Amino acid sequence: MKKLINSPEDVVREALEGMELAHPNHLRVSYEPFYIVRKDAPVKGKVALVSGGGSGHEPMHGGFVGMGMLSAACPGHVFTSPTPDQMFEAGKVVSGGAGILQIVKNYTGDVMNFELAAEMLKEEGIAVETVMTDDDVAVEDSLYTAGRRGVGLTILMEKILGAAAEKGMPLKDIKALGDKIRKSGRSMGMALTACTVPHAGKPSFELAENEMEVGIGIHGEPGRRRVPMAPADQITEMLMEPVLTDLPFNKGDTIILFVNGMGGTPLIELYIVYRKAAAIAEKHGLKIARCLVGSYITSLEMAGASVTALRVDDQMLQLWDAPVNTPALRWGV
Amino acid sequence: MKKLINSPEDVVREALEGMELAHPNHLRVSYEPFYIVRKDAPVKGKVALVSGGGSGHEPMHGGFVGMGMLSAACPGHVFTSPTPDQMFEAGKVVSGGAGILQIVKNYTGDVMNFELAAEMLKEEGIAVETVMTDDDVAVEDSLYTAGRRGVGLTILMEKILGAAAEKGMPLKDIKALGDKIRKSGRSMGMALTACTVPHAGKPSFELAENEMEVGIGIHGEPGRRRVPMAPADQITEMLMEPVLTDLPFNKGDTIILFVNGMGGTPLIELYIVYRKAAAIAEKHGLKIARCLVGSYITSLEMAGASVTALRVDDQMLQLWDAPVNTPALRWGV
Amino acid sequence: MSEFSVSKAVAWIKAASAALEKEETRLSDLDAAIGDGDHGANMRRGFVAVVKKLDAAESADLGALYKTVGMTLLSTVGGASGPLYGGFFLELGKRSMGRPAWDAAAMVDALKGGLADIQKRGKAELGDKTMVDALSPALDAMAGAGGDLAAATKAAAAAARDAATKTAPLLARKGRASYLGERSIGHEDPGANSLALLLETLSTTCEA
Amino acid sequence: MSEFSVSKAVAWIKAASAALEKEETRLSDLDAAIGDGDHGANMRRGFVAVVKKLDAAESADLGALYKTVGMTLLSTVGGASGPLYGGFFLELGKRSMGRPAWDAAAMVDALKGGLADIQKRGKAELGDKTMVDALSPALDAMAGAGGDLAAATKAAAAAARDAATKTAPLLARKGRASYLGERSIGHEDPGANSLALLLETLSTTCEA
Ligand SMILES: Nc1ncnc2c1ncn2[C@@H]1O[C@H](COP(=O)(O)OP(=O)(O)O)[C@@H](O)[C@H]1O
Ligand SMILES: Nc1ncnc2c1ncn2[C@@H]1O[C@H](COP(=O)(O)OP(=O)(O)O)[C@@H](O)[C@H]1O
Ligand SMILES: [Mg+2]
Ligand SMILES: [Mg+2]
Ligand SMILES: [Mg+2]
Ligand SMILES: [Mg+2]
Repeated sequence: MKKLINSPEDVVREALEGMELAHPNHLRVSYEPFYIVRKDAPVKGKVALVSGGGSGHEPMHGGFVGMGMLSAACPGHVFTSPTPDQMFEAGKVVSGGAGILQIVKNYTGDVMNFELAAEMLKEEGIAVETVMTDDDVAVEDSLYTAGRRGVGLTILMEKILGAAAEKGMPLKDIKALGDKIRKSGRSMGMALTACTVPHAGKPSFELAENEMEVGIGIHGEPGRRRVPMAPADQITEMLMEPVLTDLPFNKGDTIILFVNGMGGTPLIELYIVYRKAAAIAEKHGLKIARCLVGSYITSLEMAGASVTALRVDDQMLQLWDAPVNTPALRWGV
Repeated sequence: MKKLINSPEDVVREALEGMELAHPNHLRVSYEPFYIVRKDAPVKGKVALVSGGGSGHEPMHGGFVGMGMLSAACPGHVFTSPTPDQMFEAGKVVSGGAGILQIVKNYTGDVMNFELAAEMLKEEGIAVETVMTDDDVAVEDSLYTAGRRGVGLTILMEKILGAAAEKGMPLKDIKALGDKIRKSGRSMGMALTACTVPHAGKPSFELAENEMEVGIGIHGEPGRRRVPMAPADQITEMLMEPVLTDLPFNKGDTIILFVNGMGGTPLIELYIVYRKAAAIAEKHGLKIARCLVGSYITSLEMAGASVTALRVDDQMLQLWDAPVNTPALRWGV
Repeated sequence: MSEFSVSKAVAWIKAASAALEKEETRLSDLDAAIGDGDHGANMRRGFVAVVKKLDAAESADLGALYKTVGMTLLSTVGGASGPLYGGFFLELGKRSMGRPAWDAAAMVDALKGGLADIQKRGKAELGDKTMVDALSPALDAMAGAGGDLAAATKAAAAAARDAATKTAPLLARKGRASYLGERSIGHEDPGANSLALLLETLSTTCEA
Repeated sequence: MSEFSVSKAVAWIKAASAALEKEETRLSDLDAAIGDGDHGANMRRGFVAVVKKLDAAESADLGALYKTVGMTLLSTVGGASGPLYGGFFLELGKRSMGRPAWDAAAMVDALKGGLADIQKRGKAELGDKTMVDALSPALDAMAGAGGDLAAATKAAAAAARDAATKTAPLLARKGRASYLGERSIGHEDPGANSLALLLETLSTTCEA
């Protein structure tokens, strides 16, 4: 295992220290327990957005803390859901009297830990709502399983709901908007290489030079199937077709198209993927109103990419365009 | 070789197509010859900034085209300097009557090709000045050699000079400011892994699991020395000490500190490096006024990092803070 | 043996912690195959913290002790296993409030409560390839083994281990492994294995 | 042979293109060891473009032909070798303006002009581990070999190849290899090798 780290135990704390030093205008960090809150928290009279999950997905979520996006992010150990006390303590710090919205990716661990935190916060008299993301079409959806994973859509949801909160939208409405976004976005990802959890010290799976994993999540787990390597255009089709047909997206729909790198993929390759993804979307008669290309929700140093499409209306687009000022996403300010 | 590409020949063109589709509000792309210009070029009465170099360093340079930074970027093939006709054609398109400033990283190929372009542009009656970056302290500086390489400082220079041009600073003064920046910044980098040039199809060097290269450039070349793997703090010291003692930076100096990823290094590791780099700078009595942490000048999918320190005065800081609106760097707008 | 005292319970938790530490790599490897490779680290981290807590302050009764275990696991383990094992021990605590010791009936009752809590939280049924698959048959074995704690826990441990092994051919329907669909088949469930370790150390503690 | 005509020159450039294509991997491997691994691809790309240009339109004389070669290399090769080889051929063109053919003296004069241009642009001295190290001794050999073009170019090719091999022990002082300092020692210079290929194909063209 070759990493720019000191020891597996210290990865999360030291990265948080680096973030705090690098972004003093955006955020403050607590180390016991771990959480990141926006510099000006609590913002009086506005809904506070709290998200979190395992570490190793940077910039998600800590990089999205700041004006117009998250009020707090709670990082667990690498690929491990955070514990309830993190969301409880962070929630108390960011609560501005208008309630808390938790944005939770659908993983058994995340769901249960955020549920516990919500109960604890409610006992403190704080109103809490939760929206989930479960946009990964690689996983079959069924009442009898854990359901689909939350992946790329999470970033788009955090941006849009963050803008809504900043505008003063009440908790109930933000929750409803979140549920709508949940139902309007789909994603799928693939990997060229595995990644190595620092504590494990070895890659979570082995891939031959001519193989790739399609249908991966964001935790270094193998995908739904292992298939032979293919050119970028073909890979992009393997991701886009299931995404577009699942919802389904319909001719004439307006979308935000998001091509995401898994952490070890250079930007030049993401643009090659975006080129094809945009062409496929257009072929389906979709109008790409906005896009995002970059490594925003990652699996450590995994090489690979994911695509996310979100059907948007005017309100969502306006909120997408609204000012945001975080370490990883910034415009309008 | 595992990459999200279609064929080595098409990498640069297809990535440019993706960039053009993704950033219609920032830039326009020419394919014969290759160049990227800001959407609103030419900007009348202002100095135009032209940079360029081999591809494979994304987001540099194309990602820095836009308001407040570059007027044009000329991408060569992967790791290959662009040809004079690219800078010539781009220069003609962006020239707004106040002259052109070329920002050139010190590589024999870049220097010669930009020189030829400058001659051609001058023959068209356009005033051209050139500033160089040669900030890599890993390379010994000598009159008898090609001199030092231009690396991370290039980004900081492009931002600051871009803001100066936007403010309407005349060519002569921008050139002088560029020369001052050149003399005020130093960098050094290291690699945990090699990278693979698409056309070569195999890694440019082999590193064992317990080895790293220190003193690398940005073209996948081996570094100055191969040494045993070390913890991140020690690696950061190996980079920071030569950087800080070379100029030298003096107690009380104000700096911009830039921790850069080489393309395959996840952000979580860069923050760990930043944490230590900031501590070392403080130990040296330096004041970190601003910082930048991310993968901005890369070597394809190479894992590794570099640090850059730039001594700044108030003017440079104000220009650093000035609005910039490019795909890869954006604030104030 | 017919009485499981507070000091026995402390011994159990410490033995479990040691066993989890010893088996950390195996648990994480099982998790890497069908999950995200952190189950061993999660459990070790949690139980190391629990042992520290138990060393710092004595517990008045089993109820207080298990509450400490549960709260500590909740705030240190994370992941799916954190709330599941945390809630499990909190439930053991609730059902043991004020009790200085367990007899066999109390033990079975408490553990059944723990199982119910896991199922309430995680909604896993028997056969979904989770820790429930190890715990449920173990409690049946324990209930059928009579009043001797050594015999009852021995039967439970054997049943849990056997059931953990038998999770291999199952298709996962809960937790991360469910994302793999058919590819989850052929690997044992990590949580069923850590659960078996808990019951094996319970058994050796009762024998000692 | 005593006359090197336009059609010979075309044959030379095509032979050079074929040789560069054949040796592409070797040139890039040499460049990977002490540079950035693109020299083979750069040269192939440039000469493929040149051959296309030459096929599209006939050149009136050697001057026009070499100008086309030089301009095309300038705008297709990039890197350090683009301006160096581009400038080299442009200089050949300047010194051959209006000439339908070279004799030995004209050839030596043109090539010496080419070398001077490379050194003006690149500022490399003999021993800096660049293409200059192959070209310079080759021209000395050519100048000393008399008026027969076949003999003169054969001597030049042999000297260039020999000199290219002997760049291995040198410490690079120009181009990318100079960044490696001591680590550049022990590897042949890629540009010296492509230069040797140019002269070898010149020799075989003069023999044919
Ligand atoms: N819904 C559930 N019900 C019961 N047990 C579950 C459930 N989901 C997961 N588990 C158990 O948790 C184990 C995984 O724990 P762990 O790896 O620590 O958490 P995570 O899956 O969040 O990384 C699985 O092996 C399984 O036994
Ligand atoms: N200053 C120079 N003078 C003469 N030749 C040089 C000089 N710099 C580089 N070269 C030649 O160019 C070759 C490298 O060419 P190439 O790999 O195509 O360009 P780059 O180094 O830009 O990648 C070297 O092997 C060397 O022979
Ligand atoms: Mg986990
Ligand atoms: Mg090159
Ligand atoms: Mg796990
Ligand atoms: Mg080269």
